Amino acid sequence: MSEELLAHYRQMQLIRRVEEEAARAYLAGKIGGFLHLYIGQEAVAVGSESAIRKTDWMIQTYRDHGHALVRGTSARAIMAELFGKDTGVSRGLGGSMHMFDAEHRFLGGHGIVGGHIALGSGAAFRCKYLKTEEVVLCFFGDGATPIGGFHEGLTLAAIWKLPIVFVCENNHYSMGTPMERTNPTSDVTLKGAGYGMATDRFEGHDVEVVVERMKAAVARARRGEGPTLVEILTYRFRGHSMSDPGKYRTADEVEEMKRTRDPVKIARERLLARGVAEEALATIDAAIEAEVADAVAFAESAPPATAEQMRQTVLAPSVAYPPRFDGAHAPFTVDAAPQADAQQGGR
Amino acid sequence: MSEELLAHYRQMQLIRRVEEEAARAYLAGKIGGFLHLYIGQEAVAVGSESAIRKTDWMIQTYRDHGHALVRGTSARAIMAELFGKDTGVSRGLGGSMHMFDAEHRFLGGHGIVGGHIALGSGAAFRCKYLKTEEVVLCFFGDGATPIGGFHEGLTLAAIWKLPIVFVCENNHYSMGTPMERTNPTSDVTLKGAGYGMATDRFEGHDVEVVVERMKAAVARARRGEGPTLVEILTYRFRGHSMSDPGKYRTADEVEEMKRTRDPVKIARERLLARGVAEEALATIDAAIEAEVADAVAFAESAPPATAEQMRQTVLAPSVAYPPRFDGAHAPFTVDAAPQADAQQGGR
Amino acid sequence: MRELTYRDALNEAIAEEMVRDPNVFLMGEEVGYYQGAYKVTRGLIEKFGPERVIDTPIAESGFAGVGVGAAMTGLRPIIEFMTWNFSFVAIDQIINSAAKMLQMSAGQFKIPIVFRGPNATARQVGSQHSHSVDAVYANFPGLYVVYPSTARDAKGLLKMAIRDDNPVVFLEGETLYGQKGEVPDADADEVIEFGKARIAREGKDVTVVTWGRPYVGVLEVAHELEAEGISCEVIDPRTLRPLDHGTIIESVKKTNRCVVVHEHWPYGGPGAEIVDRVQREAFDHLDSPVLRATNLDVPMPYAVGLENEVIVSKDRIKQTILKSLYKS
Amino acid sequence: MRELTYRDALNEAIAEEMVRDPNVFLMGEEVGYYQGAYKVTRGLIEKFGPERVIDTPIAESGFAGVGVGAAMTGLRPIIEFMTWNFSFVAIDQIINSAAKMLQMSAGQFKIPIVFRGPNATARQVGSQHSHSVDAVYANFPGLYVVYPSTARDAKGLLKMAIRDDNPVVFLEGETLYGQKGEVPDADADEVIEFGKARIAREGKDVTVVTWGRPYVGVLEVAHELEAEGISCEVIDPRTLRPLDHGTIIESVKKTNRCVVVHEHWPYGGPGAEIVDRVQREAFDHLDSPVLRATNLDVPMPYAVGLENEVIVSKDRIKQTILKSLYKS
Ligand SMILES: Cc1ncc(C[n+]2csc(CCOP(=O)(O)OP(=O)(O)O)c2C)c(N)n1
Ligand SMILES: Cc1ncc(C[n+]2csc(CCOP(=O)(O)OP(=O)(O)O)c2C)c(N)n1
Ligand SMILES: [Mg+2]
Ligand SMILES: [Mg+2]
Repeated sequence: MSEELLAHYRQMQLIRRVEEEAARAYLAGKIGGFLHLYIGQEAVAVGSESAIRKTDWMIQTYRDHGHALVRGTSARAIMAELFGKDTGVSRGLGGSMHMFDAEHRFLGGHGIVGGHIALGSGAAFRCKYLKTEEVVLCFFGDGATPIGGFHEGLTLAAIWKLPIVFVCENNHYSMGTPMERTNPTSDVTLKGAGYGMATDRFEGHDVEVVVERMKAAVARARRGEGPTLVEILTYRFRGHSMSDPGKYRTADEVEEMKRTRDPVKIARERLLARGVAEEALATIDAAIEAEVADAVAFAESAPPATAEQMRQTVLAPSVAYPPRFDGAHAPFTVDAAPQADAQQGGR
Repeated sequence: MSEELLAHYRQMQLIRRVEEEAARAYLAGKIGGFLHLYIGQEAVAVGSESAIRKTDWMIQTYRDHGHALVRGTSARAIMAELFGKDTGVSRGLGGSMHMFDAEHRFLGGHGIVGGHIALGSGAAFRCKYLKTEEVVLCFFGDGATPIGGFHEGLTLAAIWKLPIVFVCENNHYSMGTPMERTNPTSDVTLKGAGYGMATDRFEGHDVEVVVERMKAAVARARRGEGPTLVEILTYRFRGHSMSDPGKYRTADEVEEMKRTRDPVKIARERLLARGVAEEALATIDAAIEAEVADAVAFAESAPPATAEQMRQTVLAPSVAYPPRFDGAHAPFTVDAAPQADAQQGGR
Repeated sequence: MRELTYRDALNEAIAEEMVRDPNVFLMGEEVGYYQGAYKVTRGLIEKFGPERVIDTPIAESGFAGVGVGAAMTGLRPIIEFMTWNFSFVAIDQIINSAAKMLQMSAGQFKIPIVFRGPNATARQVGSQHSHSVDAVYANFPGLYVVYPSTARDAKGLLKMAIRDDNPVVFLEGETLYGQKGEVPDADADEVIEFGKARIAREGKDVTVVTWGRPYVGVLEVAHELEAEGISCEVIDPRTLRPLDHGTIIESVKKTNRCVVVHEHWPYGGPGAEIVDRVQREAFDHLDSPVLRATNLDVPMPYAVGLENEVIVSKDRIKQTILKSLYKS
Repeated sequence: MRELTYRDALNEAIAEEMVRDPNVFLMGEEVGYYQGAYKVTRGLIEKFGPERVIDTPIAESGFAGVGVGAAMTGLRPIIEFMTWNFSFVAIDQIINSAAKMLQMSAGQFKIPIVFRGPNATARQVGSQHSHSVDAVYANFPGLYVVYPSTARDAKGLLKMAIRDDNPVVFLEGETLYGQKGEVPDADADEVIEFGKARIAREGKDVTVVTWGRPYVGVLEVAHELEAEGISCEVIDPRTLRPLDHGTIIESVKKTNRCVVVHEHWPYGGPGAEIVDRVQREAFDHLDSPVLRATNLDVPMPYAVGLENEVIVSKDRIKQTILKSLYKS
């Protein structure tokens, strides 16, 4: 029991430290664009991963560093991605919002709110079509529930009884707007009845709770009984992204949440209570520090993302008509000339 | 009581006869495109109209002849529209799917499933914004409930407590697909809980039932208590549109529905049972025949839709830069030359 | 060779590819039990069963997204839009999910998916149902945009689309479904490569580039003009992205004149793009400006008389060709 | 005249029009209490209250549709998309509801609505968040498409958009928000008509047409080229639909050369449309083909170095101008 919790503690702490360093690098101008931190919500990703198999699938929004890490992406590959490097998990083409890791069955990293929900259903459709036993976990925020993509993604999964768990990480805010101004009810799972879908709803600061409750939903999906809509109450300790001044909530509120609902702290205290030695935790923390420092150093010194990779991924090569990149329309090469391998009529 | 039912009978019969003649004209090649008949569902539109005021608003899908008629559009204007004539309610520009009647507060006639639902919420937003006492009735089919537009339209109306009644005319089929294959539950009103919305659900073949139940929902909206989701079970006796061979349901099923759930027949029999004389009904029927015959004759002889009207309604004239119509790009006139009235900087 | 309708050619392409590869499946509204709103998918549910021919609710964004998710994880979906008009509620999935995925993921997730359905005016179905979407989709890198004009191309290009590893926007002319044309036998397994224009008719006085329904009208006009001593070279690009301007430009270098004809509003799109490339690459060869014959720039009206005025007509095509020859 | 940022100029336009007409209201994500994701709407909720400055859930299609319904019934909504990237989930409401309504209803229902928000690359926000949507929307009749490049135009055109009775797609350059420029005093109430291009700089050797962020770069390049003895006439169309090609063509008749510069993929769109019209109307005046400098034809990558390669650069602008002058 402590063994598992130790592992979870390790993962949560790793997510947190990777992101703290990412924030620092962002402020130093080494990371650009948007950076949405997961700090405060770590128990959700860690507990959920623990409830599934490596052969299962995960898909997430732009707040995706934690999910990539629990799936198995290295801290190096994540940090290098944030730095826009060729050794990043998306080779510097995706950035913070678009971490993808096929090897670890992590389906990304998506930027359009609600847009990836049907993609999750599609991955689950494939699991059913191929009669695998795999399931899909599809995560999204409380802010995504009003959008059509949520409704359609859930409706199709429900009709077709797809093996998927929809996890609403309700951190109470979508950017600066509290849940009560953007949702007709404060309880997302009330929507379950309309989809004829099983539901569950619980606080997700305690990673052990997340594991147990998620296991039930995953088992339901694996048994072929269709999707579950799970609402996990959580909280983000940082702003929506690095540019958010956070004026929509009080410092007191945030402090109170940090004091009472910090998943890393909760896990740490429980481990100590269960008799794990301070030193054991210190050893873990030190290892994480080393791992994070290594990731930053790796990212700093890695080669930048390449134009070649960029060009090669506009279209998949199997049918390789080199696309046009001549923004200046000069020099102008005829783009329709097929390459040799395309002569065979496409694979 | 009989008085009101007589009026309803008259309206239902008028809708039916107008559409029967339209179907005939369609087969004779005088009407083109899509023609979606409302035959079998007449009690819904007639009963709903009876539950609101003339100053209230209505918006509907492409299956819109009945709704336009109950709002006050003349049979002539509808038939002329179907014939593509300048005297049609949309001057021949809209056609069957796009009947619009501003004078009678009929907001159309829309072709994209789910697309008009948020428009209905928008009209209700306006009623609230201007602090009028008006309400909006927004109709759609059972096939529309899975689409995002439904979800977003209802969500916004619920959050803002808008004065609107959402009426799902559940005729059990969307084109050739029965409800159970396109909806996760057979009861649409189960979705109400997820929107924190009042609901009602009933069979709508008896126009008197429709009136009573709709009045309750309308009163709720008018009192400022927000929207209601009403599901009315009904049935269309004809195909989805004129080109539908209707193989997805048995002739027996349709015959049985016609026998037991024909709103015109039900009203007629009730009137007779209440002591209304056969002759009184015959007189009404004859008047309707005359009205319909007149409408067809009017439509036949009316002048065709005009290119001038078409051009003038690409953009509203207040800021009248004549748009380009030069499909052949010749003769080529500079389209940016503002007309005199635009010189004032826009009204 | 046999004669087949454009519709049946498409049907054959889907059936053959579904036999060839069990990961190919078909999804859309009324594609199964109803046999397809336009009967392109007739008989397929009987052949392949409801696991592979899947009727959906009206939720274009949802099932387009399901297709993308299935494609990410190894299947090869064919997503039918009942008409392309309804793709506007799903366009975000096509543009932001399908077209971007390969790039965002640095090549890790290919999206072998075909979005297909009838495009352009069906006749008298009004302004919301009469779109030609080629100008919209051709704008986006990461997609192929294919628009066959003949039965043979319909079949060969659709087979290519299904085999290709990239998202393909496959536009079928709604008023072309009933057109007949020669199509090679099934065992010929003809697959037509993307990015190769077809010279539909050789000529020497003017190059006319066209696709979709107007292709039929252009060939008729070319025939009529022949009697008047004017020889038109007619080129069908077949794929609008990528655009085989090379073939067009070679032709213009010979004819020295060019007219582009499309059933679409005039502003921008592949029509203007072709003009751009021709004037740039064949500048010194042009004896007159490149002209276009298009639909009028108005939402489509319902009335048949007005619709006939709006849609690019044979007369408009002819006048534009004559103008390019300074003969009108 | 005062100096204002483009952002504040937009803010003033909204505030002034909301004072002027109580039927004008503003709706969008984070426009109220949060003061706008890009702070364009700063202070407005304090001035006009939450009844007129309305925060919405993330439901672009829903609130765009609410706007259209409100406009049908007499209000004058300003709908903010947090960025235009998110308009793809709402595009059906813009195209099929807003742009078609007047025509479908034969003029009975006007749609006085402004859809506005930041457009084009924000820098390093990746492929799903870096769209320039001008090519998509300019394609559709029934819309105005407006794209101011300066603070003054931003204010005057937005006031026009709010007063106009038609749906307006109002594109704001995301990287222009901080640009300063002279703006007339509030009591001048300057309203800039649609469909009038502005000659930003007079010149005689080549006409450069540009809008949005590249406008800044083009003026810098023009300045640099002046030192090399090359005189550029720079024209900003300001509205892309309708397009004031008359002003452009007059200029080309004088300079005999034309380059179009836009921060957008090369295929189609207003860029190609301008080329089409120029080569058609000024054919006999052109000494070289009309050229374009654009973004590269790839989804936008995240890494800053690659992004700089993709976005149309000053160097690319300069080289293209020189090429048009046969000087490279
Ligand atoms: C369709 C769409 N609209 C708007 C945005 C801008 N946006 C990005 S994140 C966000 C808030 C999302 O909140 P929530 O779903 O609760 O997730 P959280 O950020 O709290 O994890 C918004 C409005 C977007 N990305 N996509
Ligand atoms: C977004 C969209 N997708 C598809 C269609 C084609 N279509 C028109 S009506 C219809 C069926 C609608 O069924 P339902 O909502 O039950 O209404 P009913 O026809 O039964 O009145 C379909 C699929 C459409 N108009 N819009
Ligand atoms: Mg949230
Ligand atoms: Mg129905």
